Amino acid sequence: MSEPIEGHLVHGAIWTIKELYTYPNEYLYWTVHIVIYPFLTGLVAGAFVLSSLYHVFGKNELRPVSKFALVFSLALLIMAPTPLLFHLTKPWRALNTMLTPHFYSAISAFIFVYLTYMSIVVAEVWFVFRPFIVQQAREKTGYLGLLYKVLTLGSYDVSERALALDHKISKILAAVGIPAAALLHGYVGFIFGSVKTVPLWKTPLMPFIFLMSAVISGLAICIATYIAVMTFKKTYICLTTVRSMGKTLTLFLIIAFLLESLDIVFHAYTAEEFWAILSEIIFHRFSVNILVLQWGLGMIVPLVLLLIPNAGLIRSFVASCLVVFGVFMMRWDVVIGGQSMSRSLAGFMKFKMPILPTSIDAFREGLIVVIFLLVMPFVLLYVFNKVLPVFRDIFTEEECEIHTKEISRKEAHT
Amino acid sequence: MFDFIKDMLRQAFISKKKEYYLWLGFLVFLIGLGAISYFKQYTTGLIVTNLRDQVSWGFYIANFTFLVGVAAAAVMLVIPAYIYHFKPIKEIVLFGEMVAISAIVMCIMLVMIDMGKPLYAWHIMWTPNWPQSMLVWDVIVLNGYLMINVAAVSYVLYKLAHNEEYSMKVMWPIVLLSIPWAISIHTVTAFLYNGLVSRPFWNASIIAPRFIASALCSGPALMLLIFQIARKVSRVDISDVAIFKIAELVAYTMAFNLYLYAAELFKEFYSASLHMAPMEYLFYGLHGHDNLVPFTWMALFFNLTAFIVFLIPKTRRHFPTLNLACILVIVGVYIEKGMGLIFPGFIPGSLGEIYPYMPNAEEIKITIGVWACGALLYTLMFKTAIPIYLGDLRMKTPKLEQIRK
Amino acid sequence: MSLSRRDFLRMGFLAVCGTVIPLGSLEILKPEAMASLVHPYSKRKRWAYVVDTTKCVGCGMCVKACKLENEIPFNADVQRTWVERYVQLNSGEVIIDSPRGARYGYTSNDPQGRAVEQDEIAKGFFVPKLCNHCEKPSCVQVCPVGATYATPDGVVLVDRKWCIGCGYCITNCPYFARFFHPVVNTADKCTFCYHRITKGLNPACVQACPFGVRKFGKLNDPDSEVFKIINTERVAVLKPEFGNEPHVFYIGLDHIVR
Amino acid sequence: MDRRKFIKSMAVGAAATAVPLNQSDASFFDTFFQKYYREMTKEEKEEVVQRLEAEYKAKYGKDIKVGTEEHIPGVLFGYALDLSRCIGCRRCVYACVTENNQSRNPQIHYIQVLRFRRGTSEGEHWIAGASGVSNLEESVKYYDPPLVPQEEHFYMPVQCQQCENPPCVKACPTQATYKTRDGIVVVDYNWCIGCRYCMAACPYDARKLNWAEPYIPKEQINPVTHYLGNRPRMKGCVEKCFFCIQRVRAKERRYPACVEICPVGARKFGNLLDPSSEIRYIMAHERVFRLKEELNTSPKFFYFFSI
Repeated sequence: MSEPIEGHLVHGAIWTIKELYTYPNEYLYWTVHIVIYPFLTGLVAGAFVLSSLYHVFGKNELRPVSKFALVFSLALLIMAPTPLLFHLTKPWRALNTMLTPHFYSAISAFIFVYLTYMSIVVAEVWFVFRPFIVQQAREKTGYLGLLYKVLTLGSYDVSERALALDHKISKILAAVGIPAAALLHGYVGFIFGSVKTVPLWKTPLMPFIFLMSAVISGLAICIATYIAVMTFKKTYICLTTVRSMGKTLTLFLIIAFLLESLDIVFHAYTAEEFWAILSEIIFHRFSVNILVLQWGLGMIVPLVLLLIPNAGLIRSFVASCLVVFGVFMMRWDVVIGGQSMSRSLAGFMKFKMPILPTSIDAFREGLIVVIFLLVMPFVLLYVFNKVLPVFRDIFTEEECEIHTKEISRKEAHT
Repeated sequence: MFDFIKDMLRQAFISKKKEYYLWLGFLVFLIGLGAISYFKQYTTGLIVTNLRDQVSWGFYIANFTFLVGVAAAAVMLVIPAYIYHFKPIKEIVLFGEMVAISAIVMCIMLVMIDMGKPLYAWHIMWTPNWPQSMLVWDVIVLNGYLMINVAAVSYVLYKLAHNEEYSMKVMWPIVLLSIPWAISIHTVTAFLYNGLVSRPFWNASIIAPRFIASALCSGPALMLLIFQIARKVSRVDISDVAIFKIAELVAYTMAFNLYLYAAELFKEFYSASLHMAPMEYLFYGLHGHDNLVPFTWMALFFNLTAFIVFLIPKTRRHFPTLNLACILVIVGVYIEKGMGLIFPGFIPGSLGEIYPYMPNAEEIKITIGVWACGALLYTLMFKTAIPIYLGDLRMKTPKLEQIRK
Repeated sequence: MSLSRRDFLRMGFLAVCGTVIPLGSLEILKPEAMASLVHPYSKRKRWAYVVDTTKCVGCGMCVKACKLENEIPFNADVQRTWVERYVQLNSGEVIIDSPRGARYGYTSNDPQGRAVEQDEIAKGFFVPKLCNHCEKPSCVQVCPVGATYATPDGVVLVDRKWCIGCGYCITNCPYFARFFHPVVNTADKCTFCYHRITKGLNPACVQACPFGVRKFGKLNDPDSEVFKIINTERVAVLKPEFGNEPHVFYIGLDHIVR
Repeated sequence: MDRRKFIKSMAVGAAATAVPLNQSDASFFDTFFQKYYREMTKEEKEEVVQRLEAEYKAKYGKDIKVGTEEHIPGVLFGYALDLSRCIGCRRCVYACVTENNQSRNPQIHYIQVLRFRRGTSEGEHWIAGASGVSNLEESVKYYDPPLVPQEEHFYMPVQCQQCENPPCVKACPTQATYKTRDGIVVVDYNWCIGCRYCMAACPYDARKLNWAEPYIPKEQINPVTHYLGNRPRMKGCVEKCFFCIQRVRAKERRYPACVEICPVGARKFGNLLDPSSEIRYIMAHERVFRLKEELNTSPKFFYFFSI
């Protein structure tokens, strides 16, 4: 290094506004990408749980969404680590985590947990769609036919016995996938929970809180996307399916709400030294974000919407969108809000997201990339839908009625 | 009405079986032993126990914590019974609520025994430090839960005695109240501990969900055993379906419990702050003091084994293994949540002193007495309820008389 | 055909297991290992640092020396060492500031731009800070690639060529002694001037301090000043409750110091 | 009929059966139904004090005065302790015991003197006194050398820190322990039910239970007492340091016994609201610290090193 550069901007200084006393080196080093990364990972876990509800727990009324949820979770899973790549100042060194993993670090475990989970999801997708792939491989020619032929992996056996085996395997995979999802997302919560310096994060409940909010966000985004796509395609939507998903969503929403409030009540009651600054964050600086958007709009309003009986499509759609938004706000508040408190407990930092890509840093952590990351899963879903029949396996009106009757019979039976 | 009460009392105390009297006598003997020890403690002071300033809460509070869990577990029957209308469980929910009643009574007894001046307990009602003190909250929620369960049981029995179907209109409020209330007795009891900044071992918000999860393991497991005994000794029919359903639910709650336990352990050991000392004491011993280490590992091993047994449908539906798993999970949770939670809160103490507390004979005798009281209460309640439940005992109302004619 | 599928399955299963098993390697069950605990240092060579806050006047020479010695751009608002000013008013209110990390020293009497009268002040002092070179460094614990590590003599260093720039270590440092180097764009921190101390020199900040506030030496060397101070005077460390076991010891630490 | 009498008449019958016979005399019921100190009127206080004095006279054969002095306006007591002077002689501990009528058997000490190893010599553990007091596990409470101070050691007495934000008061279910206006946290021994929640809540191990009937030799009893302070206590109640409330609130404004006895002058006491007090001088001129600052109990007990 030669001469010191005049007014050299340090990493983080573009988007950090300091107030009162913060340590001189203190900037918001974890920003939007660390918001999006657990958000996307959470969506994966939730979507996968939804598909498992059909595969493992035999909720037959969920058959129309099971494949969609599975493929969607794959699309999300592919995008999940990308925010991390954008976040790293040296993204091309990301492979170092595999070359010299340091297992005491929560992040180094990510790649392994991620790959395990990825292999489960990919395998399940393959088993679920295998009959279709085999059929296409036999019928289609040209590039598409070649693609399907590759996808069969050389296995053309679609006899009854083989299919039964497929079914069994996919059921096992779906069952194994649930603890794997819990591990994946619990571990994402642990990334935060293990940071002992941030008062808002350092609770052993963090993995559980993250897991529950992950499940609700994943369920909600599946409901919303499903309703939107079906309406767009002008296809018949079975209300029973939507309501069944809504019911599960409600259940997890209550747990998530209780857990999050429990943690805040706990901090308020024990009132340790950091509570002064934490309450300032919750009730002043982030009050709109946390109390209005995350809790009010993101949890209480959808909870009320879902708890009122006979939810229709529009109500379910609105509630789901709100839940997804609420979970996004929760990630935002945890990551940005948590770091807004100076470690000196005597100052604050404000985050100002760079909109225009005025520099490389501003581009990497800026709005454009954020939008790209949030849109990509849907693009991937679109692509997958071109290859695999994601939305084809839906209920006709008669089937829907059968399932509705079955459910009401189950209730009446007791 | 008077006749009916007389009948009920007769049902409770008179039996054709000799074993019944033997059982009652055994319980009374245990209660007597406990009472003698308690009299000694009452007159001499708590110095007869092994408790000292360094570890001011011990075996009594550990048992209290475990029993709060057992009480709350009635909700595991209430939810499938009334919310999901699962018929086999609906038939036995009554007996589950009775377990809750006995457990709460035992809890209250244990707290009273633990007090230095139990006679003055009425001060809590006179100048309650509410809402600051969690102990006041605990008194409120425990008594409230007792009342809810007494109300539910007596209403159902009353209706049965009149040979009528109970109305859901009356049950709904009770059920809707009892579910959050069961959760709340746990949350409040957890806050009793985790609201204390002075005890880093307890001072984590995860204690509350862990309490709930472990309660939902041990309570139903205890009920499973009680139900099996009950259907052996009486004519009451408790179906296998109900038992297996409860066992399945236990499998889920155990998964939760272990997940939370793992999260807490991992977080504690990972952060490795000065607050890790109690955890170290539990798992590895601290400065040569390791009297809880074997218990901790045993509890962990028991919980894991029981989880596997509950998880595999084959072993879950096989009574010998099921019962073994029930006992394992009860012992496991009893250790984990009783001594594994209360003792290390005080070890090392606030000034770093290590006082390796273990209960002495007096404490154990008194506690056994309390358990015997609970068992006696349950036996009597059960014995009274059975004939009403089976239709042998009916209240003589004009309407019924007419039917009989 | 079904045979090939079975093979595929087996391969997949093995691959999954292979990735999971390293995770569950038994060592992780040991708390010492998990906490990145390095062996106790009873007899080993171990560097330590002493700051005597009662002597510091806030001239900022140490910060300047550090920046020049370690080639951190002088005008960039990050530094390996900095000086904080604490002003406690009679009302009990505490004002803390550290303008530009005090690399130009404290030139005015207005903490955080607030005009404070002389007779309002109950107490005022300066606290120099730097990386604490913890015995159980939480930054080393969380580094996913092992780019930051503790040397056997207790100095925590960063490998600039291996750091991926995730910022986990920065977030997990209770003292915020870490930052992204403005030019190299990797995590950076105080090294106790490792290039100097290994040659028998003092760190640049110690060299630069005109008042003898900063002292450096080996912890178990009876001849070192650090050893003498720690064994005869009352020293304290910052934020001991995190259990990091920091090795920068302070003389005259007040409870208002953050 | 006031509520007290009403309750009394209601419960007499029930209680009579529950109470062991040897205790069921008139004074037992007076004790049993004694009101909460803060709810008593002046007359009721006098009545209670008279009864207590009669009881103590009967028990100890001495005229024991039970004071009920109120707080002095404009006073907030604070304490400072110079750790560089303390030699660990534990004279304060025993001065406290005699002054405050603590039980001699079983023994109760309000002050605990912790001994730390200084420096890092042979220390397997990092701390070994290096940071002074952060790792309390390294301390020893039970030491008995022929001479103090010992080489290579330093001492730290800990007693009730009289927090501004006391966790024990928050925990107490009956409000039997509370913070008075001069900042002293006191216990109404008659109102305490002995649940020991405050002991679990206290981060400084400052609260002690009377595990058995306290024993004080008749000749050693201190006859100058305060209702909220050093009057003889009963079995099963919790007690703690109260800054010698009978001394500091008395007309003569005496120092607490531990301050008076300290042979090296390590202990300082005074009014935090008085700018000219010794404690304020120390706060302004010394670097002070408080024990377990991060718990936000904000103690009024400051430690410092003068050299």
